[in-house]
Amino acid sequence: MSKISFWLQRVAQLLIVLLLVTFGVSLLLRLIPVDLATILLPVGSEIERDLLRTELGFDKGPIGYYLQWLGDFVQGDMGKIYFSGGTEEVSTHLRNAMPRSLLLMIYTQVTALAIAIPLGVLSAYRVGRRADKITSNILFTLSSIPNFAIALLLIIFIGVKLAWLPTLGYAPLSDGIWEHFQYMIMPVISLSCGLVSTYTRLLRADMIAALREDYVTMAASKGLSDRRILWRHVFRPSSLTLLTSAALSMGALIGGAIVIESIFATYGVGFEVFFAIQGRQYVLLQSTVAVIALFYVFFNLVVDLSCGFVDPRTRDRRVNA
Amino acid sequence: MSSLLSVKGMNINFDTSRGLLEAVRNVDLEIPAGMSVGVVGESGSGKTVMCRAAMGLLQGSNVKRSGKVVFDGRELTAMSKSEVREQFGSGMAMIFQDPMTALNPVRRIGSQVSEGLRVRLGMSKKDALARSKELLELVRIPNAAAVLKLFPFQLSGGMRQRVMIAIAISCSPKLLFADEPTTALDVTVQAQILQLLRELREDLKMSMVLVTHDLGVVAGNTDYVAVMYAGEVVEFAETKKLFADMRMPYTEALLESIPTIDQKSGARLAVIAGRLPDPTDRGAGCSFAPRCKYAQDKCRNEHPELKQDPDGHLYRCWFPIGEAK
Amino acid sequence: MAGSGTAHMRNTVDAVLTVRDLTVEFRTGRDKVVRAVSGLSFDVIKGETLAIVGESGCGKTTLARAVLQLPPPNSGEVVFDGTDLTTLPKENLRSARTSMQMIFQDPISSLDPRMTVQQLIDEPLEIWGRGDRAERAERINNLLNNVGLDPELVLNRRSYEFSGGQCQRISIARALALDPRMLICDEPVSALDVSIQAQILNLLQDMKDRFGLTMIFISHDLAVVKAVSNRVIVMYLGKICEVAPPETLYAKPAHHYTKALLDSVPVADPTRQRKATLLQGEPPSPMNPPTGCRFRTRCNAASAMCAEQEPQLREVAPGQFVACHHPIS
Amino acid sequence: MRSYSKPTLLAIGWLGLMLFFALFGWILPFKEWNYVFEDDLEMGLFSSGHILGTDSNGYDLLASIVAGTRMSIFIAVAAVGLGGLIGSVLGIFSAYVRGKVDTVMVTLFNVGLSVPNLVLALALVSVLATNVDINQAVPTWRRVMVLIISLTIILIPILGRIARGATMSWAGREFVTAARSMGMKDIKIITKHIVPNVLPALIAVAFLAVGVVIIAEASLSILGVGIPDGASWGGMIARGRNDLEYAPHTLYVPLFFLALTVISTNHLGDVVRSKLDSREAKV
Repeated sequence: MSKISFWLQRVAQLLIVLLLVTFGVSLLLRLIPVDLATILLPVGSEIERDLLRTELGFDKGPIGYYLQWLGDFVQGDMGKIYFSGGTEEVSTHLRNAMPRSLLLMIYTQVTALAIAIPLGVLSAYRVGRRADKITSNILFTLSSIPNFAIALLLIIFIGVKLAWLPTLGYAPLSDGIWEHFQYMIMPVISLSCGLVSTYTRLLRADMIAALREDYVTMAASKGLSDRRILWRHVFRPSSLTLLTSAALSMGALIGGAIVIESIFATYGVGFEVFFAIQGRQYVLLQSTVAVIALFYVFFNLVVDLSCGFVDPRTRDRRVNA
Repeated sequence: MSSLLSVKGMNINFDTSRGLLEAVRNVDLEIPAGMSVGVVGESGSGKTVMCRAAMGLLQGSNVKRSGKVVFDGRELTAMSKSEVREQFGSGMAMIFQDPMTALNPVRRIGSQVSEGLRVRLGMSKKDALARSKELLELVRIPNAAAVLKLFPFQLSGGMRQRVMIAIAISCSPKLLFADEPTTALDVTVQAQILQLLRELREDLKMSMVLVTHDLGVVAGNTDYVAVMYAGEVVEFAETKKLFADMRMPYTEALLESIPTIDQKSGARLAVIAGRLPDPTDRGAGCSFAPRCKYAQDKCRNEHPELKQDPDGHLYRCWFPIGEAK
Repeated sequence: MAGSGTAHMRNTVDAVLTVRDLTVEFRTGRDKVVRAVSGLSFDVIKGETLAIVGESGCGKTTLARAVLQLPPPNSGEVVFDGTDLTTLPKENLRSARTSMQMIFQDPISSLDPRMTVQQLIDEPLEIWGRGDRAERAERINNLLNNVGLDPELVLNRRSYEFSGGQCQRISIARALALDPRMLICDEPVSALDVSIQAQILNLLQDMKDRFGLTMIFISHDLAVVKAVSNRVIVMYLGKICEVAPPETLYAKPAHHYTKALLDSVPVADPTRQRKATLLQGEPPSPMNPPTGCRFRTRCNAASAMCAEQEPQLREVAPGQFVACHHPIS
Repeated sequence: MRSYSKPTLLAIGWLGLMLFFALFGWILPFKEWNYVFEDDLEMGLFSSGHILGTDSNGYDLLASIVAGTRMSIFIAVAAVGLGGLIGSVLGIFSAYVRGKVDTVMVTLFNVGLSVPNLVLALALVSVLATNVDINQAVPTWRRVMVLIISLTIILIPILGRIARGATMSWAGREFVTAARSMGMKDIKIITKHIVPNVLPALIAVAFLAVGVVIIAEASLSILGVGIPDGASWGGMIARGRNDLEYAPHTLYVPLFFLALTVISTNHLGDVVRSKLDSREAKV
């Protein structure tokens, strides 16, 4: 099988997963034991509600409803949010929320990796020594503290007591770098603490295992320096797990972001989910979950691809498998 | 004859959860320049640890070592880590048992072969790659230019072992440690690799330490043999002399117990009773005494010292074979 | 070589196991099929030890497992004691398997690490309800004594507390528990130390004599094979090259591959180093085997005919069968 | 029997205390967790009569913690137990059977895993905990049930995948082939050889999962869809958030209990895992 057809197959698999996810959410909404139109238009007339039922396809049964939603979704129509005074487009909401969340994720991942990589390499190199033991213990504790706890503590100390940073809100990059980052620092710290410890622990374990391999002894017998061996021969194969784990932790990160965005009032995608549930905006909920799943699945695909670049073995194994 | 490498009083112990593991015990070994020396032993005999320690490649915080290693007139054990490193490549090099695990799985063959050339000889990337291609041709890899661009997993076991040999000889070492270089290979490929090593040794005037568990491999490929058991060198002699006139009961028993293609089919094999000694509990007497058919009380209670025949044949036994005659 | 044919089949009533035209394939991708064993036939006569020898990847282990239907072969028949195992319903197969037991290469992985020796050997007896508790305990003691282990010392210990040789003894005791008629040994000594190998080989020989077993012995080690076998099959890339009694095969190999194998074995005698005619290259991939004779790509005697026609097994000396267009005479 | 290290003993001790709170909290001489001490609003830590102080509603925090422990631990144990059971049965079965069943199962697991945990939990809770009459509040017991079901659904693919992976690696060992060649039935091979070997890995993950569930429950409460006015740690955190400027201890107390519990379960998970690894190394 060629590489291209392998990737096509992989993409097809992901599409199936996506379809099943969105269908599942759609089905879930139909399970609600109440009339959706009544929830969306609590004060409207029965005629208006009937119109809405036809518009959204509530009258078509689960599969018909899903197909209609899907058809609209792929054309970019993500449905509406219903207020007492009128409606707003979900896509407008998400277009506003997406960059906030994306930036938050990117900053978090970058921060986490930037701290975890040197820390992991160092503690693997000095395994069993004091520095390694101390880092391990601190990181272990950190990994067990939920991100909302860190967020709340940061708000109490840095936001309220010291009043160094604003505790609520968001400013886009166009408002100035400092403007932007002063709203981002605390959310990013809250979200990255757990990741730092996950990544460091993984990288450390992987590198310790790699350091025992024959190819490391082989590299040493060529007369290479420790630094060269560490980065060129040990870090690269170990970074594969790191990459995979970065993809896997994306899910936890998105979940964490919902809480953190609501605590810091960042109004990102996570907040939209929160808002959709609080305000019973089920169309918004369905489309937002679909967008999140799409993003998550896409990210996994990218990681899969890059694994192939980092470790040629997986490339071949997958082509063969 | 001058020694290229001499090991004196080497002891290597590992701190383990089960207690102190005595891997290498009081080993003296001379590797004459230009010669090939076989180190034979079963698993746990300390042969691999001894070689890695001699080269200064043994790492880990739980290793305790003592003894002196002199290579090419300079004492390795007195050098700093970076000075020892200077010796690698052009002084000493090593090849390993499993070429799959000894080559970095995620780097191309070209970068792995040329790495030593660039770091140790300071070649440019282009020169180093050109030289790498020559090296691959030297170890008879067909299509060398294409192989440079491959990853280890894309090669067969025999080809990988050839790549490893190419890496080891890239800076023309004086001494090559070959640690079970053919154990992971099929018998027809093993024969090819052994032949390649013989030819390279002749062409490059290289000394070799060949570590193996296979007395057959030793017989055809070495000038001297050191037999190891339970961390000690128990016998050392010229290969021809050793096979003709062995002194250690262990060596004799080992040779007798190995099935050969010349023996009668269906014949009962001679057996060494018992099992390999526990490396954390070496006991007082001769390590082989519990399994030795000649053992007497003295063997069980007193540890034999290394004795030497006038012709240089060394052995560690109270009642060596042939002495009674 | 690496040919087909049935000339070597003895077709006697004494055959305990007859394998005909056995093919095992693995799918390794959408349209990639590895034919690990293709169209192979052989028979094993009561009380003999048939050795199957070949290099890694020649299909010898796959063959052994296919005989036990683990997993079943893609085609062919496996007639054991007059019953074709490939067509047997699952329940009957389960009981048929008990008279055919296997010894594995990795003695440690073949024993469940959570179970004591007592439980390990008791397991087959318990499955088939052989005897009550006391009878089984006695049987376990007997079995352990037979394989040279002291029941009192080993019964309550687990596999990881033992050395490889001892684990192999336990495996043998377990395999013998159900009074099998046939033992299939897959590289039983290649994971063991040199000084332990002979112990296990002798033990297998003793057990065979004592219990009247028929054996299939798989190995890559020609010397080991010579020590234990009555008949040897040399395999290459899923096909048979040569079938002969060991004396004939080792003294006068008729197949070029057999000769190359024998020439490659190192001899523990510095005065008698053979001048080996080395085989070039390595075995090709079983995914895409050469046409005609599968060995021709590495054979010095290969001719145009070898690429076109697959050689059939034929008798070149009494009891010696070879699949080669140009056998060594 | 090997002795345990100090941190391990501390973790066991702490979890023991939490279990005691959960099972026997009712014998302790407290008033109802939501009894209002009208004269004792927002009292600090170690006040007389209220060791952990009170919050702005006048609830005694220690009584709340004890009641909250019952709820949080109940939800965690129930969800992990159910999710673990269903997940491991599915995972072990599909890995052992292989083939089409396995492909379908893996796809289903992937579907479950491709929606981030909390998003899935939010969606499930919000849908399942909706009343026919939207103006009528959903009773607490039903919220708890919904929460447990949602968290169970989340855990199934996570634990299922781990069970599947572990089964794959054990089912390939030769002793399984040996058991088959002795004529052992598949169901017995699974119960006698696979399950006991897979179990330690599952137990290790189950400990971690308890932590995940506790955190998820708290997160949902903070988002207002947990048990907002019920006695759970999450509920306390959600209430304390409103007072964080004036009475931060109302936040510290539940956070402290929650963090220590999660640290303990994670630590025990690690201990089980490393025991497993060292045993694996021996094998």
